[in-house]
Amino acid sequence: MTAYLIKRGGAVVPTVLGIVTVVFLMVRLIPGDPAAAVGGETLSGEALELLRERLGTNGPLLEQYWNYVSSVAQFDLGRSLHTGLPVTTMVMDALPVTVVVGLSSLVLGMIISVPIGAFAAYARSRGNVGADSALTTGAMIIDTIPGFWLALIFILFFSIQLGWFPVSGPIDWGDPVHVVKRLALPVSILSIGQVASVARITRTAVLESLNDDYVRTARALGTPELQVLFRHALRNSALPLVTITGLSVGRLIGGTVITESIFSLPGMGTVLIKAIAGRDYPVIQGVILLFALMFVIVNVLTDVVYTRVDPRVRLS
Amino acid sequence: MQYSGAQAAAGNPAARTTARLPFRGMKAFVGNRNNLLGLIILSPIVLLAAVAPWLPIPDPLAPDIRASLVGPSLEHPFGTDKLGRDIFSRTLSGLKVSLTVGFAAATIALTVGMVLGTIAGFMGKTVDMAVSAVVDLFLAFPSLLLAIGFIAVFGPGMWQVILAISLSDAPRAVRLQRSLALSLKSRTYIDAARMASAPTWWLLMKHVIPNTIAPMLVVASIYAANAILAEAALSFLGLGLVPPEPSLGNLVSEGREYLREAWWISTLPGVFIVIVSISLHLFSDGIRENLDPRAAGH
Amino acid sequence: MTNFRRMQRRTILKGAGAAAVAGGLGALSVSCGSDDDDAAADPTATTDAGDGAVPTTAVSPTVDPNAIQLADEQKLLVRQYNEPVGLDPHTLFRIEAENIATNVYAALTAYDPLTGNPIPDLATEWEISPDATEYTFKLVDNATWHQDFGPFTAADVVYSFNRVLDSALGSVYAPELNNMQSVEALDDYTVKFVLKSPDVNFLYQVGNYHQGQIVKKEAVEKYGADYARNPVGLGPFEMTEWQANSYMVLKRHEGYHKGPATLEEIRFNLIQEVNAAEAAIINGEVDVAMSIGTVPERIKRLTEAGLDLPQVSGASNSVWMFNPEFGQLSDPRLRKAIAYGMDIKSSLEQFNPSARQAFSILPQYMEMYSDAVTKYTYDPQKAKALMAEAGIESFSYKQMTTAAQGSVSDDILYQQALLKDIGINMELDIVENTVYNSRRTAGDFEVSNRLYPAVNPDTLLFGYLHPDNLPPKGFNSARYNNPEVVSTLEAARGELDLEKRKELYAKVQQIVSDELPYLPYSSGATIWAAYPYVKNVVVDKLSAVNWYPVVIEAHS
Amino acid sequence: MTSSATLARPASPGYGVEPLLSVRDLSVEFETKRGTVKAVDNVSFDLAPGERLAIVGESGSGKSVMSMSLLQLVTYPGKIVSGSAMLEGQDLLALQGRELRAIRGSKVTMIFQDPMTSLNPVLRVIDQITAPLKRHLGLSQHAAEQKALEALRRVGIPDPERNIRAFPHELSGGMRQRVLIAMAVACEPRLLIADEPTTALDVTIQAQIIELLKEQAAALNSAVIFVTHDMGVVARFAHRVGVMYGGRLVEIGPVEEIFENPQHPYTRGLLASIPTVGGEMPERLAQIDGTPPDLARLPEGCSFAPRCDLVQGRCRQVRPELTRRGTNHEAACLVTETEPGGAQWRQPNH
Repeated sequence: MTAYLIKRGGAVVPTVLGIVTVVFLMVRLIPGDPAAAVGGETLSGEALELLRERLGTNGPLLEQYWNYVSSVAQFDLGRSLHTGLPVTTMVMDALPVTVVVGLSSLVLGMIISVPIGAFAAYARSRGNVGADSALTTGAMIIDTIPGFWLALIFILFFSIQLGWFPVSGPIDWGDPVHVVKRLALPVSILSIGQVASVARITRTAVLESLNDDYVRTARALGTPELQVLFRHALRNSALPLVTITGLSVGRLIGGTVITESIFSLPGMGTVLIKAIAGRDYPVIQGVILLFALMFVIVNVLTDVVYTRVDPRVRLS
Repeated sequence: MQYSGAQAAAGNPAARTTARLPFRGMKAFVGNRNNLLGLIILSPIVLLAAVAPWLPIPDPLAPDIRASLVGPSLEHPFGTDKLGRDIFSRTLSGLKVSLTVGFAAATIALTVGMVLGTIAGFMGKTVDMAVSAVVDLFLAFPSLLLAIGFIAVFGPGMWQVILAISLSDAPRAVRLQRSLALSLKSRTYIDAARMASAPTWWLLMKHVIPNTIAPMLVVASIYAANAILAEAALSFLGLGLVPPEPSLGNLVSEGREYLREAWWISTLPGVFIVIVSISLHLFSDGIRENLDPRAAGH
Repeated sequence: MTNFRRMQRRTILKGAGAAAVAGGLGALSVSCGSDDDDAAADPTATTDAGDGAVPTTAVSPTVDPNAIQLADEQKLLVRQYNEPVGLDPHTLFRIEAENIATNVYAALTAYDPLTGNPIPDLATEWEISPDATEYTFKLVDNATWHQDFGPFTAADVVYSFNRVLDSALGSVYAPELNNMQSVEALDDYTVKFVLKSPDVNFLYQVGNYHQGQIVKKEAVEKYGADYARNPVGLGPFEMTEWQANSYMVLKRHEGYHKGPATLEEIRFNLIQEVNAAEAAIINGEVDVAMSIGTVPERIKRLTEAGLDLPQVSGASNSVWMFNPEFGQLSDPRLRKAIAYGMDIKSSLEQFNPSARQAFSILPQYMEMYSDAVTKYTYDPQKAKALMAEAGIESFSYKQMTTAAQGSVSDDILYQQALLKDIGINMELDIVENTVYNSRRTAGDFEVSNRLYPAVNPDTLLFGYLHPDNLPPKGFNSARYNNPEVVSTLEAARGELDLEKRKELYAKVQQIVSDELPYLPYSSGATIWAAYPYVKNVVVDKLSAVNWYPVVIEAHS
Repeated sequence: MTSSATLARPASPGYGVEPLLSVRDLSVEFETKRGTVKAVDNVSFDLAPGERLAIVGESGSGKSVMSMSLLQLVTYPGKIVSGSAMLEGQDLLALQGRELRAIRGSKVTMIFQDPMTSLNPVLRVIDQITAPLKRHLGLSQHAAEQKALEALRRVGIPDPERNIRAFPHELSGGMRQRVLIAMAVACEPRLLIADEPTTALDVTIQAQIIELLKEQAAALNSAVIFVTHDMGVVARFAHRVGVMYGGRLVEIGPVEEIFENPQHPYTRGLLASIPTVGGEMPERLAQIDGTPPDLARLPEGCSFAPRCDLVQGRCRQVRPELTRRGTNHEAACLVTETEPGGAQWRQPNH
């Protein structure tokens, strides 16, 4: 296992380097002089030079690149142009919120959508096309409702009308009840966003598994249908599910950006949107870099989990 | 179903092989309920959006502060916003923008995918490796993030949004087209044609493109649906289209201030987002089912 | 106003002193002063500064904390609408930062929240030379710095003012002090300013705002680059915690020279989006919401939810700034065409009923305000005629504006549509607050707008119109440079006779309204929302709240 | 008839005994896009305790569907439309829910065609084999494990303590089929249904598995329904054989009777296609001309008529029913019914 992890980790190095390169190039792609774009066309002289230095766009390109890569390697992402805070501090402060919200919605999304997909497949395998269509169409409609609109409705109803959930304020990690209440709505919105894709994949995979011979064997041995569905068919659908989970994380990262800003959550999405609006490029670069690295890590984890859920996949 | 009569009847191996061949020409697009339903819903919407400027409806940008926040009525079927602008004409106008964004982004992704994917699949080693490396690199970024990053560099606006969205879809399209091209490459009829010393372009035009267009369209219509949602999300974040140009996303976003007094401002355009994406999904599902009957559940 | 008349009599103003204010009546403390009655005794006279029709939503009346039952826990949760970039008073920008800074820092004078007039603070009394070129201040002897930085002395004042003028700091507020020749400490508790030319408004310059706020040398040096996030002041509250993008905590300063505040702690939660802020306060997640906008529907909803709406009306005017460096806008006829092409009055009635159209750079409440100016009201024919005169049928320009998460204000969109009708194509150049601010400072825009909260007429007129204040150093973003205006302004600043001074200011306002480098747009309200149990929330002329007198009444 | 086939023929438990299983008028239909397919059409037969019945027929003859329908394992779009299957007073086809599951895997068990896919790949052998034991016999995990080990040992799994912890993919095909048999017999069923359990295995293993099944069934006195298309296996294993064609049972009788005196032209064709030296059976019986019938478009009259060399005019109009041809021997053929003396067309074979 350790050897595998080292090997799989090694394969990530070029990807990570590629990501760092793309993020480095971002600022250089800004039409015209990036420093002028940030500081205004009329900025000149010393101030402009200072800004170039803070953006890292002074000196020859290769030297800029080398400086960038070596600082990233030392976890130095520069300082915010606005607050002067180290970008590393800013993203690390915001990271826990994003990770907790992301992971919880991933889990909740699975809890909601896997059974939907499994039951839809089961209904279909039993010839109950109506129930299958109802479930899949329902999931599809939910999928196409813009999440931010739903978020507004949720706030209106659950927070303002019923007063159940707070929509603002920092997260007090020491108080679990508060954390749950504070995160309930954003997490729900994000999980709803995954329902359709996960349910659809689950449905296809389970439908296929339900046709497999071992399902018949299980039935022939008197296995109750719920067990047939969940213990046998669903477990064998784990591979596509793990894949979709990996992909869901990509979607989730996009979703957190919007959701965090609606619910005033101090996560990485909020940091990113503020930074984009303020053309705070070191921060933009830092957040995008961190998000991309998280995604890479998730993909590696996905591969590792593969070997866990399906004994046929060998570690190699 | 393992024991269905159809399966039993398909016992002969020849029939099985034909079934597995990628679909032939237009067959994939017809004769499927979902497919048809998608088109039936989508066509009038597209038509309506296209002819909107000639319809006898108010100018979507013209304010009329005497008719501020008027609910749906005969005169204003979708009501008006705070400025008294007609939400129905704004929705149609927004539809046009959203559909343009959706289709343009999907077309770009599709074209890039077809071209680079085919090249990577057919040209072999070095080119393939180079293309795949770039594709993998872009796939390492979560898609909306890539779009947001693009906007962060090039600023908001229509073409930026289109390019930003296609930037995140194109790598996926390239990867799919590459694998389709690879599987076709190994197919016998290609070999046969090659032996008859057919030129490469002829191979591509005659066999590769016609045989990959349908599966690519399956994903392209999903891209279009996603692009419409992505545009809405970007606009909501203030990274999308510049007002007063209405896109469906802008409309939903603008209405939130008055959600309680005037639900129609953001809800009705929102319903259109849902309808358009569902019809695109249905269209995509239809083609897919025609390509792979198993996916239909039988 | 009576300020200058008092000075002419060489009045030595006796400050209210710590004892008088210890009760927490900061807002009214000044009325306890010796001869200051006419300034603050009649608060309504100045709140109702507009043309009489400004809505008068109940402002929290000033409450004596001894007369009510106080809540056991004096901790307040406040919605902060944007994160301050930093809290170095000499470089900070924007109301969200100023709101905090005025409570963390103190200055020689403070501004009366209701009139905007300077009142004693760190300076207990002052003496002004007859020609108004020398100001000598007596300082309090019991003020101590936050965080064990020791007692406050005259050396701190000297350091602080020299710091603002230090070009290495690059403070945009340095021009405010460009008439200052020197500052010296006569002893530990006396400080003397010498001015280059007479200035009757200098008391404003040393007030609790930007360049007037006193910083501590040792603290500035200790924190270096991080000072902006570790402010050390003499104000009633000190910053104890600042979580980026999330919240800030102010705790009361036990060593405050007027005695510690009643409020123990103020926690500012960052809620940028105004809809979320509305939800948060209605939901009871915060006690007070800073600046909840002026959308009438929201105001109505908040009122229905039983909230108080402390507000200040007409305290400052928003002006449109035309940048003559961009093509057609150098032609005053086209600037006027824009001005006549917009229906500001109806637009405000519809979208921002708490505001009125403004006709001068100076807000109406100021004594130096003049009504004798060219008034631009909706007249599309005149606009067309002006364009024809300039030989132009239609033209485009870029209006730089901010957007609350993608939505531009209805008001702008309405004017855009009206202008389009007469052939003026307003392209929106939407940017975020921070960018907006920096591009405005840099002068990188065609047309933009500014709302400049200030209580000193000179701050506004010099800031907007004096060539010393050209961007990026100052606020003269229209790059206006009219020698006649400059000499008139400088003469006015030194004019000891009130009536003559008024005339000079009126002349400036008239010239400017005619040449239109800036179009006075609206005079609006800044509206906060607060639960009724939060007493003494008074939004001052700078749109800030002094938290010192605020108390929380016991409530269920 | 080849000697190898006849030599291995086991003795039947005999007649007159109360049947263990009594199937009557069993019909199964599939709804397809092309219409209703009658996969099993009015099948009836009896099975004595301990008796081994082989069901033979081509692919698509309905033999697998028939065997699976006994445990109601035919799933959508297949549906049992009529019939009963009485087993010790219970109608297997009428059972539902808990009752049905109580029968499945205990009284009646089933072994399937492909051992490679019939075990759940993501569960260890132990979990799959102990589950029915715990369920049906109410054993604790430990007791179930002991019993499972015993069953594995009985079916000849080497080192059962180690192999029981294996995942299916870690075992060979033969081993997996042994595991499946162990699972099937662990609860000592009264009836064991084996659906072509050896088809997927290679020849040497096939023989072992057949022997093993026979052994186990004999030891438990379980009756067996053995679905196969391999007449060689039939000869070695079964007491009685039923021949299915086009969803119908066209002939049924003791193995020796059928082999010596087949009464249906189709049976005759099947027997003719047995290689003279025992060996592998091709999947498709190419020796019978024509293709299997389209079950959705069955001809009126005898469904074998289009391929039959004895076909007569009435065969295309009247559907033949099973009629008695000898002791416990029935066949459904209009031609041989009226012309008993099938020996005459056995002639060309010799």
